[in-house]
Amino acid sequence: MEFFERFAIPHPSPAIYASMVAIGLVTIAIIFGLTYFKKWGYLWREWLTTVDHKRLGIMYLISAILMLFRGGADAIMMRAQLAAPENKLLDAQHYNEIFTTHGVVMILFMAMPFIIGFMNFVVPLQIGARDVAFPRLNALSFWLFFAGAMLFNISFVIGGSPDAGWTSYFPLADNEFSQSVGTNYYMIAIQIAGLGTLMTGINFMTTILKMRAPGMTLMKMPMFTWSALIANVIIVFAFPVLTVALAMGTLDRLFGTHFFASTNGGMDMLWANLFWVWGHPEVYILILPAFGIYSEVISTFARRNLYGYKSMVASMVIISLLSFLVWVHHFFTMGQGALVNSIFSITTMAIAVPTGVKIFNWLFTLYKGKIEVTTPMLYSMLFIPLFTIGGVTGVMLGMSAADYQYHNTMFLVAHFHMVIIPGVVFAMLAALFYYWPKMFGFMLNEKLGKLGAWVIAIGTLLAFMPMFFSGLDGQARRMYTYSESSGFGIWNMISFVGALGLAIGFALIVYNIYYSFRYASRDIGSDPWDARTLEWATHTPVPEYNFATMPQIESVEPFWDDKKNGKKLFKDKIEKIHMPNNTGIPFIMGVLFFIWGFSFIFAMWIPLIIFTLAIFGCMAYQSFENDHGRYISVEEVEETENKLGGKR
Amino acid sequence: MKIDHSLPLEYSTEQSRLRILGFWIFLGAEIMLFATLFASYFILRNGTGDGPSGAEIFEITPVLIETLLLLTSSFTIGLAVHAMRLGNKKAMMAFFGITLVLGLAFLGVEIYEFAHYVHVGAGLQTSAFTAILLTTLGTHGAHVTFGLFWGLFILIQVKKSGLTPETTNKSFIFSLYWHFLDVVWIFIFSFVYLKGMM
Amino acid sequence: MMKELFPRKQVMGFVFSLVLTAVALLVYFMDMSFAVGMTILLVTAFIQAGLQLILFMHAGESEDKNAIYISIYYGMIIAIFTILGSLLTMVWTYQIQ
Amino acid sequence: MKLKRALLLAIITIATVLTGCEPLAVLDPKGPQAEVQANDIVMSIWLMSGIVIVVFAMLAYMLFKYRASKQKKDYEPPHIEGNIWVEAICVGIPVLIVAFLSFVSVQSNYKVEATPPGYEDKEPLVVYASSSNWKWHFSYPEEDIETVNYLYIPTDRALEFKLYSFGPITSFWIPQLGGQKYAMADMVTTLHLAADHPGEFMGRNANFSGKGFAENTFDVTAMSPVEFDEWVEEVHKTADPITEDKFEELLEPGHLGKMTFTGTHLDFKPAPEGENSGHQHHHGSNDDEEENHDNHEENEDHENHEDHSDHSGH
Repeated sequence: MEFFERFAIPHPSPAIYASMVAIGLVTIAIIFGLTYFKKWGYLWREWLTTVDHKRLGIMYLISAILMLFRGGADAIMMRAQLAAPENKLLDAQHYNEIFTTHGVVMILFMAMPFIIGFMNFVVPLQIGARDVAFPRLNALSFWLFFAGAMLFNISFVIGGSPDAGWTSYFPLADNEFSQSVGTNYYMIAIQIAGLGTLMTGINFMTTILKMRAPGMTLMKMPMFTWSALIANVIIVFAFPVLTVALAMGTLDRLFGTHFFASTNGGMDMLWANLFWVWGHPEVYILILPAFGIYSEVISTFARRNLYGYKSMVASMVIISLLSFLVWVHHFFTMGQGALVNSIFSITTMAIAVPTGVKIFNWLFTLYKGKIEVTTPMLYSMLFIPLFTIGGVTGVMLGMSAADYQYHNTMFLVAHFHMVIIPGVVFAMLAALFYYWPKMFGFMLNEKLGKLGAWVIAIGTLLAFMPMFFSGLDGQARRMYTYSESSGFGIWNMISFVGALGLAIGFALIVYNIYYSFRYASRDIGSDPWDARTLEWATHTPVPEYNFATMPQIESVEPFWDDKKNGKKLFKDKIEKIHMPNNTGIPFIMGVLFFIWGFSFIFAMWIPLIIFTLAIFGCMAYQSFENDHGRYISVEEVEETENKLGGKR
Repeated sequence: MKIDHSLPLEYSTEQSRLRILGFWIFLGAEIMLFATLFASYFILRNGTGDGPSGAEIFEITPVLIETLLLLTSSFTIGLAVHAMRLGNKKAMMAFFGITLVLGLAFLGVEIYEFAHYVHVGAGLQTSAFTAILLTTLGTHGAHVTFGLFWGLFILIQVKKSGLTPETTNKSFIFSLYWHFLDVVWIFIFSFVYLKGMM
Repeated sequence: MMKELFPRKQVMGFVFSLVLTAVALLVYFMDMSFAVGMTILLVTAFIQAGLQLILFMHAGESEDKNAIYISIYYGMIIAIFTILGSLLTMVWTYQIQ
Repeated sequence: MKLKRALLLAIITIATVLTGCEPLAVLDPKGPQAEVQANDIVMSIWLMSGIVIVVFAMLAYMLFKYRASKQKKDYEPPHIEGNIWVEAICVGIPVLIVAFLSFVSVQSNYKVEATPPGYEDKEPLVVYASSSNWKWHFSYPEEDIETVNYLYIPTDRALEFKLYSFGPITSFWIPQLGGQKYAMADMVTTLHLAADHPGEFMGRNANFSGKGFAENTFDVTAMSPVEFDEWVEEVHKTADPITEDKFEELLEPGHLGKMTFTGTHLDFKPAPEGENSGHQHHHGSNDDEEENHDNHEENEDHENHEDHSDHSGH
């Protein structure tokens, strides 16, 4: 292709031009606003250069919510297109691009930053640490993720979006069948974000293994921290597989190799294989921290300790191992024959056992409790039945012979949405409501919150239950249209209504944030939920050093014991506190990676080499830099503590 | 900064202990990275298309030289750490330097080997087999190259500021990295070359 | 001084790794069946890896040795499962069918 | 078996009432393989419904009984660590269920991967089904016929579909006859099906393959063996032979209507199997050579003028 042709959008539509204008206007407005209110310095000092895990957590959450709406817009357009047979709202190409970006955005740029955001905010507080093990690396992780996400998101206005599905199976994703640069965006943007995620995994594993407060043995860790540890273990061992697969895909598309081509000895199955060796553990990376959130929320609002702590931990460890042994169930129909399918069918269904243990443990946590249904608790209580439906259909899909009928159909789509929305999205919304007061010092409105939860739950059921039926009736996924005579119309219309319901539900949450920001009380103390774990034992807003003195841990619920059983948490006297300095390098590297990726996508080799060298230059600079951080003096700590409501 | 003198210098601060554990976890991730390459290699091994097979292009001599160079460099970096723990900066720097020179020699032979492959018609685009062979070797080679620069920077810092908790920590972590690359090479040597020529 | 600089542990490790390399080379220089050859390669490679890990890398010397061993073993186990599983799915199953 | 049929009937009735029209295709099987799968599906739906009901009931009970509003103001929930017996039951029952499902699953795997029972006496009808963007080509080597986008099959014989693709991965799926399987460019996969009754069924590519994917469908007509033979005869009388040029034309991306030819494209463009396989692992495996022996002979005449690397081409 001609050089400039690559940048053109292959299938322009008025909606895309409108988006271009909107992006331009918003950018100008942001630049103008920052200049007018003289906020550039504030933005740079307090946010762009920060290494504080709490601020990075909040930035992850903001990105996740933005991406939720980006992916949600894609979803609404898809459901609208399918609402009626032979609909002409979108053409095939546009539809293909939309379901591809919907999948990638929702999994990698919405769900991942959501859970990593909460990990960032909560884990150090829960284990009584001052920050993560490598705060600067943590900032770099965020900026790499952000660079990857932004790179992926500009695809639809520059050069065209990827259109080979979020699984990007070869040879469809190869140059021959995907000629635009869309799939290059897929390969490079996910690679950059994935590197950030891998660093997060290493960082949090080290943090959780080494930086727990004195007395907090592994078996006294709060359940969310346990789930975060296991999820990060999976990240560390699963993401390198994606790195290699994407690198091979990039080589195929940009350097003419034949890894996944069907000529010259290449093998298209290998991509599917590697993709799912990463892809299946990825699902557990998402779901385990969500389970951790539910454990915290349910035990807080049942006013009881978590039932079966040990079996909860054991089940997660087992899931972490099994998650690496089931990937073939994503392609039972590839012709490996009965033996291989049988093996992977059994390992797949085996995962239901530890997952079931967790469900029963949550139910038994309610037993003899004093249940208070707040918004986070309402999400958790809606999660259990909806997720059970998603989970049992997963067992059905695990039966490989029957899977020949479910595979590639709306039944599958229904299954994973019924798992991921109640499992992950509800958990993230529960966590948003639960941790909001700790983050921002006011609570979200309960009435609006519960209304939103009900609307979202009903929307989920309406949107996805019909797909079980249309799937069994023969509707394949990813079809941009279907005929009147197929009889799929009614199911898809109901789905569309459900999708609208979901949109209203999410809009309600945004309105709730606005409403609560304006009207909610700021006088809520540091423990508004009467919670049980350590993150609630510090002040609100959380001082940058988290805890003035190290807590002494004797049980799984140290804060609860402190409140109810009089076991003092903080015994030491205040000493000077060592903190890392802010640094601009991670942000700069994020920008460099963004341009590097952009050059790579469009095969602009000279800028690519320049920016590769610039990135290594940054790393060399880091290597020689001698920055030992700084100390916060005792007086300063005492002053902050007094201002925030006295020493604890 | 609190310094604990009962431990080797590289473990002496809290931050340095975090770095060492963090690096071990990173090596765990690297195991998976190379395992994925090996899995792909084994699967695409016979995907020679119109190109040559492994047995046709592998040469034992350069491979043996590479192996000996890397094994020896792994030994000398071990000696460097040993000297470092004895507080002998001069010996440490000497062994560290020898390691880097051996690494450079390894890289030289590998570049020769690549040129040879391309010369006999086994380029990146020839077939899936040649692509995965060059990618696997190339990934290892890129790690070595990165290590050479990294090691050089550390050496400069040791020369400048002596054996401090900071520089010893960096050197120790570098030694872990270098030993790990040797382990990866052993697997490449055994299961790519020897198995290919068996 | 020189004696100090050439510790037994390191030298032994180096000699061992040279010996193991020589043993592995038998596969090249001698005629043997695939099974025997693979066995020799597997044994020598994994012993060499273990030598590096324990003698050279000091994996067991710090307070974190459990975490270190677990992450390395975990990585190796998952790696082996991935390699064997991929081979089973894409190569071996077509040979035994 | 009777029970299973009754259950099947029950679920079909429910589904019919729900939709107010025809039963769901997958649960309305017209062949032995689809029936195995439908039985598994219906059985697992019932079993899973049981689990769902247990969870719902427990949740409802806990929520009604232990709401804060139903407790005394000063009630302090007890500290309960867990109970080994309760947890053993929570593990044990799911293990039993999974073991049972695994047992069923493994059995069904071997059933759907073999010629269906009751059809073993006759040689199966071999049909090469290949996809190209975005069409299906059906080659009947035995009858020496090729069709595009429609499939005629006899009801008395097992069907052995040899699947491959001239492009992206596709998936050959006739829901009422049985589950799908992938068609790929560098190897041939085999799908065993059979039709019990005459009728017309929907068939399609189920795996996303680009712009024309939604319309990548074909019609399947099952008929009595006599009618099938008549059709074959008629085709031989009326249809034009397929030529290499014509076939290349057909492979061009786009959609086509139904077409019929005599001869098959296998004559000049063999399927990627045996020694034509782009898949290296078929080499050196003696069993495979045996299995593909027949096809080799068929293709032998044409191998001389074929460029080996081009077989999976486009």
